Amino acid sequence: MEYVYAALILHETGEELNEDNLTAVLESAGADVEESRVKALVAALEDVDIEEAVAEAAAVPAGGASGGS
Amino acid sequence: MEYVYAALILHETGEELNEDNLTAVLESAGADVEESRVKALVAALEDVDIEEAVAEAAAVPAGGASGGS
Amino acid sequence: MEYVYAALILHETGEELNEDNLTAVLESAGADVEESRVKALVAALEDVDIEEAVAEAAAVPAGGASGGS
Amino acid sequence: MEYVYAALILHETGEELNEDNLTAVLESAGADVEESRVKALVAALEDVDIEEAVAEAAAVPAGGASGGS
Amino acid sequence: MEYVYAALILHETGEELNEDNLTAVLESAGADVEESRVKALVAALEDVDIEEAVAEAAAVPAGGASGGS
Amino acid sequence: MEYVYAALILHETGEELNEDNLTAVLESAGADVEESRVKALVAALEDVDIEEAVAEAAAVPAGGASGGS
Amino acid sequence: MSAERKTKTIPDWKREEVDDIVGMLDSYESVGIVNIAGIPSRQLQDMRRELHGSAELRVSRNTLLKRALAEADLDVLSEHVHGQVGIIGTNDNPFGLFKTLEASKTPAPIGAGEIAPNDIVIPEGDTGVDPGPFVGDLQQAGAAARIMDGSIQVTEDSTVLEAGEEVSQVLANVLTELGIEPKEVGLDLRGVYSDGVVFSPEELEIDVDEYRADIESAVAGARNLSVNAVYPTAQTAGILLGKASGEAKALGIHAAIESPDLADDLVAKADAQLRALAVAIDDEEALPEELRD
Repeated sequence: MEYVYAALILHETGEELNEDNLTAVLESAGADVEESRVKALVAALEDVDIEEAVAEAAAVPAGGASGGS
Repeated sequence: MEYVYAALILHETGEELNEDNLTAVLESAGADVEESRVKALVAALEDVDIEEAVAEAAAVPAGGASGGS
Repeated sequence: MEYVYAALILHETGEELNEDNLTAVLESAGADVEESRVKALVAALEDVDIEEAVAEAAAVPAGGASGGS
Repeated sequence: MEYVYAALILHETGEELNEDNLTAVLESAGADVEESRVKALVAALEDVDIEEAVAEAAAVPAGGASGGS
Repeated sequence: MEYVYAALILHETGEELNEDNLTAVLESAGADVEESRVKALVAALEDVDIEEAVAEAAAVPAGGASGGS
Repeated sequence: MEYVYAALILHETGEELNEDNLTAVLESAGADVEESRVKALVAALEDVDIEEAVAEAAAVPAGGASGGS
Repeated sequence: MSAERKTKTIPDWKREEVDDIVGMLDSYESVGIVNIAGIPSRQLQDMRRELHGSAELRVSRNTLLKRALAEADLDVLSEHVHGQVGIIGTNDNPFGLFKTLEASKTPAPIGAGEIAPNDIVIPEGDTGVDPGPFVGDLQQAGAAARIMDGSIQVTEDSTVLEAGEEVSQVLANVLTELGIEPKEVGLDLRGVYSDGVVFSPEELEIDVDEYRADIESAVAGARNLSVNAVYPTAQTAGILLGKASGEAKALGIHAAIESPDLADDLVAKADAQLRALAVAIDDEEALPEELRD
């Protein structure tokens, strides 16, 4: 999930969400960065309104401790 | 929220969650890092089982991926 | 099920949802295509707002399956 | 989402879930296929028991999808 | 949590939410005040509409939240 | 609500919840302290298990926490 | 002047009693006047014993009480000294004293001719009384009663007398037979003086539940603020982590990010969409068997 977190950090700091920046964040955290995943992530997020997608998570009521995992 | 995301990246990559590492991740993303907030986060997370906190969140519906991509 | 997925792919790529396109997708996946089912599906979807129908599924908890790290 | 749909079509038709097959399905539907996403998806699904993932999702009461199951 | 309560008291009494005032409240309650946490709190609340942030339910994942002090 | 916050601070710092301490906290925050309210609060909280109330508040999504006095 | 003259004329025992009461008034943080009318002396003894350690009750002649109050600069309480009263002193605060006194009240039977202090209700249920004339008494008293399953039953909660009305002989008998004690007997606080303020009983009645609710709401509000302002505390750090991971997951699923952590969810989402679409399709023939209703 670190790739997605990296994207979210860049989104918060307002930096461009590109392969270089993502790679830099991941490497700074000591991750073995796979180029293709970075590429795929950038592609997947290309037309996505991150703000909105994240807001959707917040909209979900904080359900009870269903099942637990 | 970038501070929290940074903590989660470190958790995923297995790096130690300390002030230096958090600062490094945040700086790599171009953030103006406030030392006090980094400190406060590290302190607050001291006794938290991150695995568990994340798992609990996962047990809650991850929210509407409405609209499709 | 593959017929319906094929329809969903075409919906996403924005291609016309017609018998030829559906058949092409199914055949590319190695399916034995039944012409009558393709016809029935195309006809049935004519009056369906796929966007809307699919959006409803967004409310479905993505949970359950999670757990993994 | 078309990448995921394509993977599920292949799963249904019993074809191997590899990059070539995924690409073929997507191209047949007129998609601009990004190699990196195909790669990432194949890797992501490697350890996933699709049957089980679907079954588990189905076990969760379907939110908005009123009526039918 | 006492830091947050202290902020809320100041908010209610209409006093300025700065490091000095926060420290004064915390000390009056016999707390060992950590300067960095006070700083972090002031920083975190800088652009926050407290009224709103208090009223808005935080997405709470399952009970777990208890415990800690 | 500042009276209640003051009580919660004392609860967190482990100080005794008495009139003097409550008054000190409130005055440190610049509040005009009404002695009778302090008295009433102390008396009322004698019968409230704050620990339990805190835990309960944590379990229940915070909803429209506002309102209060 | 006149007070001086009085001082001279009262007998020594009264002088001592007044001094004694003044001493008591001076030794407590809060002092109040309580109504003790209608409390049998044995019960009063019990109450005094029960209060021991938290409050002291003192009974004396009203004239002496008033004199003592005046000498202790507590004239403000004198208006409450009438009828059968006592003085109560405590180091608890007035709210606490009120609570203690309320809690010490005990139920007592009510007799014919007395005025109901509150609504009197005969609850639904089996009276345990064998069929007989009692059913008529119950009905006469205003209760919905009849004979069922071999005994007299009250078929619904019946308010047989409203507050302020007089208890009839029939009702008094019925209540006695049923063991219903509608009165609350105890020390009734008329007023308390503490730190320069006189509190009336109405002011002292606190709703503990409301305070408890306020505590919960304050805690919830603080937690909301902590999470929404992203100021992590030991209590909210877990919530923030959960929130952040939930956001990542939502984004991942929304954007169909091909991550091993999301693969299950993406497959589940596709399946859910498939089923949702199937529901929107009327023609069964167009659907595979698995998706038909």
